[in-house]
Amino acid sequence: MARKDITSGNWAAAEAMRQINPDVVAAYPITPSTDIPMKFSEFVADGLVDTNLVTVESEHSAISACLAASISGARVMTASSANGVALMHEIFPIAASYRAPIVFALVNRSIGAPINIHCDHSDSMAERDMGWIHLYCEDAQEVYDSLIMGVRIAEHKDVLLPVFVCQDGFITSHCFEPIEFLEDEEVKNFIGERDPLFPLLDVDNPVAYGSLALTDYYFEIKRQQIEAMKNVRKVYEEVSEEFFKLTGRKYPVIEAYKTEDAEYVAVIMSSATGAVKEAVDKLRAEGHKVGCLRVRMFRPFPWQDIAETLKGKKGIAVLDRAVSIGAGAPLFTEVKGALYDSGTLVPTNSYVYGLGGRDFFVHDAEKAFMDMINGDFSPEERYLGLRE
Amino acid sequence: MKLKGWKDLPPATVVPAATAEQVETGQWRSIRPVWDESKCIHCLQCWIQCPDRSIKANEEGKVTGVDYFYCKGCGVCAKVCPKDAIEMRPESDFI
Amino acid sequence: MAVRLKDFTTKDTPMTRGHRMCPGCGAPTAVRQGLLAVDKPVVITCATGCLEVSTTIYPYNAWNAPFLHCAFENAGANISGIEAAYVALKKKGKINKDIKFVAFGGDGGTYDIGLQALSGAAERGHDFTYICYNNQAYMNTGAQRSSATPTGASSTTAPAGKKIPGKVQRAKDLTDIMAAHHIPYVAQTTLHNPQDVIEKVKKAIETPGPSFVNILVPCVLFWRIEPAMQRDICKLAADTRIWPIYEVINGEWKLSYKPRSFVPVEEFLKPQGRFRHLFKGDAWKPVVEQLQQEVEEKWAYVLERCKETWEPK
Amino acid sequence: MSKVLEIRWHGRGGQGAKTGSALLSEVLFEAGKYTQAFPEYGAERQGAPMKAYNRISDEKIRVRSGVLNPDIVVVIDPTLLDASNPTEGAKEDTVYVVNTPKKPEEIKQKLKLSEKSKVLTVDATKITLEEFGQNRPNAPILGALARLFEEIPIDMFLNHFKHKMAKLPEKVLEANLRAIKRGYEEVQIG
Repeated sequence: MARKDITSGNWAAAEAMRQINPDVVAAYPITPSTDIPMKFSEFVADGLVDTNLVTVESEHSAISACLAASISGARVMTASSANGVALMHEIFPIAASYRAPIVFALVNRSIGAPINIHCDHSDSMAERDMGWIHLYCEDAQEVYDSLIMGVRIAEHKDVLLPVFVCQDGFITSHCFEPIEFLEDEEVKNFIGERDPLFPLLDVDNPVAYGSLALTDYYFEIKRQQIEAMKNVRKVYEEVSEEFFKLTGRKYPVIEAYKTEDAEYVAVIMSSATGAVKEAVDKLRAEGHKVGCLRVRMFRPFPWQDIAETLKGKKGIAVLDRAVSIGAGAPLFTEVKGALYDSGTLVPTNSYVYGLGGRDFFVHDAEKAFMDMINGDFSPEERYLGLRE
Repeated sequence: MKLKGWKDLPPATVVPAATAEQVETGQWRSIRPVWDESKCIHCLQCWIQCPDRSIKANEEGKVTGVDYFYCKGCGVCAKVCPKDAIEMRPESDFI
Repeated sequence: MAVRLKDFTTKDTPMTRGHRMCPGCGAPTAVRQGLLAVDKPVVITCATGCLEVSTTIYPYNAWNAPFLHCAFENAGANISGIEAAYVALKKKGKINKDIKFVAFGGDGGTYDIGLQALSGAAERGHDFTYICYNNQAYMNTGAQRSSATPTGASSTTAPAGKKIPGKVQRAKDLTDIMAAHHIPYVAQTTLHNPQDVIEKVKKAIETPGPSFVNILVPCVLFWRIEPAMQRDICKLAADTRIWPIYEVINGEWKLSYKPRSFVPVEEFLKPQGRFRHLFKGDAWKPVVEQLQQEVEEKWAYVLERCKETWEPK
Repeated sequence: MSKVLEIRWHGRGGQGAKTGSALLSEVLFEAGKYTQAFPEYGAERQGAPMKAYNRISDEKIRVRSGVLNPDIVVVIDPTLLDASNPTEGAKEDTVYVVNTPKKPEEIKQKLKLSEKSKVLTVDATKITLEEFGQNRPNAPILGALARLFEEIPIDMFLNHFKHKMAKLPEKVLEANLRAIKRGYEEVQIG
């Protein structure tokens, strides 16, 4: 029986963690993800979980302890944001390379300077090539659901990779809204037990992790890791289908909203999607054929699905909550790359919005659509919600 | 040795235990410790101080010789020997 | 009870032969002596450094125990994570063995970049032993100074020049810092006497909770000594008291070694190429005097803590 | 587009605007609505002006931006009538709920509101000082707000508060419940 309640994105993440009951959580507080370890600490204090909570002295140690616990054979989770994520950077590719499944609740926040506590995707986008799976959530329900699915995906024998479950700082993390929770037993059955591949704690079959591999082997080891990421898609489909059967909630890797007959499509991720959908409905009521494409899975990047959905459109606007200063914004360049494979030249506009938590309104989304409808395309990056 | 392709490597960078025992570090040696059994009092100082575990000893706690497959020829064993039972001699003497 | 070497001649130890450390290096000797008398299975992690690099050249592995290397500054955090997983999995009945946890780090990975993670792990009280193999400089990258480098030593980032006599700062006293964490066991030793290393590390590993052992080991390249001098130079470190040998058990300090006679610090410095410039002419005489003064200060401090007196012959 | 009721709260850090907006959203959720409650965060600490928001709808709410054109404005501290800008972006028929000893007409005049606007005033500070000796105006404000959702009985508000704040000492909880009730009863509508 589903249980409905009002909760925030952060508390939803903490509740998922309570039900997942990981063996080890090593975490360090940073706004806006702090609620997650805080709430989880209450569960530990009240004896509601069996977890060994390691309250480390830095994010660098948090991810290091998570990696070590994960390859030891434990089920491991953590949370962080912004500078915390940046401090962990060194360890992210190592965790992926050691094939350490870690389920990471990442609460997106801008990276300074200037220092700012609000949302943009500059923290997680800086980690996009570190070998982790990236899922971007629109609301608290999706955060909760993705963390539970994340355990299964990350720990699958064909994958064994860490996963970021991203949500927008404050916008999603601190907004209280209705959520449907699974029963504890349902979560327990869905995720099952972890069956580690080469647990470090197996002292009878010792192995070494983290050798020095130079010109002779490094390339081959990386190629293996690439293969693991290629396997994610198949596993994701299986797990999300099973989750759909359990909950009735479906999470395709991309969410196409009224794109089928659309002439113009806006591509976006995370919490701002709702405003784009509102704009779609409003403009459709005025007779414009527009649609919205939300990218939920950013790594592995579902370029084929995107190319297929955007094929034959008259124009595409890609909205990024991050910049790649000196080059195209991250989502934009990926989508543009995918479009090349759709076989038609579709004019594209790149919009950057919402840096440092700058609010994104329905009228901002409308602006992006109206530019396309008016035939206003150019290669230059554009900005929504910015004062000139 | 033929290097393996990516499909033939164990995942996650792991390497099974003790594979380094195949590595003949004795090839690094330019001087060689030569053990004189008649002088040895089996105090095991050479055995315990060898950085490369190259002094052989048996279950009775007696030194039985030098393992030249691993010995890098550092000379620590000769230096710590209280009875001068180990002599360092150039490898060229043995070619 | 003193250990008898002959009891261990056929015992396997977690570090195998075939590693690629330099001939005469003190680090593998420290590892081997330290782990020799440990009976329980150990899981090992190691900070980036010579020991890690030279024992795990892919696809070779010179460890016969589970081994993890992750990065330079996080051995303390890694051992925390492994121990935390062990505690959790044991509670759930997924592991039934008694396992011990050991982290190794050089002075760079311990005194400097890894100090925070080590301090955090000690404060949190995980059950682990951290062993610093301290050769007093960053040797994996080629003899750069560390905070463990002694005054007057010439290193590649604090070289002895016409105006500056090598490192001008005093070495950090990490053993004292670790003792200030009020953990159950802290010790300092060197390769002057294998029994001492064997017993201290065994004690550290068998003590529940965090423990720390700081072992001064020679690096033939940086110290610029003959490889065969490994034991002799360590003996001089102990005899000149530049490296006092002691342990702190549950806050109680115990002196492990009292030199019989006064040996001036020069005796430790002179055989080493890294201090050679101090003895060319009289220009750097004050540096040697300063070092001697540092030795006396530290020695007096250790004697006081250990409630000991010293009357050299 | 679905019809979404939007609320903006003006409070000071520590006065309970965030909790108030969360409690309101929870009660409305229990009554079958879709809701959002979210505060606006700055670096300020206790006492600094802050805002919180609600959205309420019969359908799933998609938009997550701040509220620009509120249907209801809640002013939790009378000093914020001057210190913040409660009429910003408000519509002609926006409803104001203000903690003040003044009458609705006086507030209308002060804020230069149109004829179509509606103002509810309640002396929430006085009520909470009397009931539990602290200036914690959000309980009576919640009571006053209940007047705007007459389809939901005030008992639902009281029961929810009781359930949610079960950890409070019995005396404090009772005082709060009286404060909510008094807010509901003593509110002046104009």
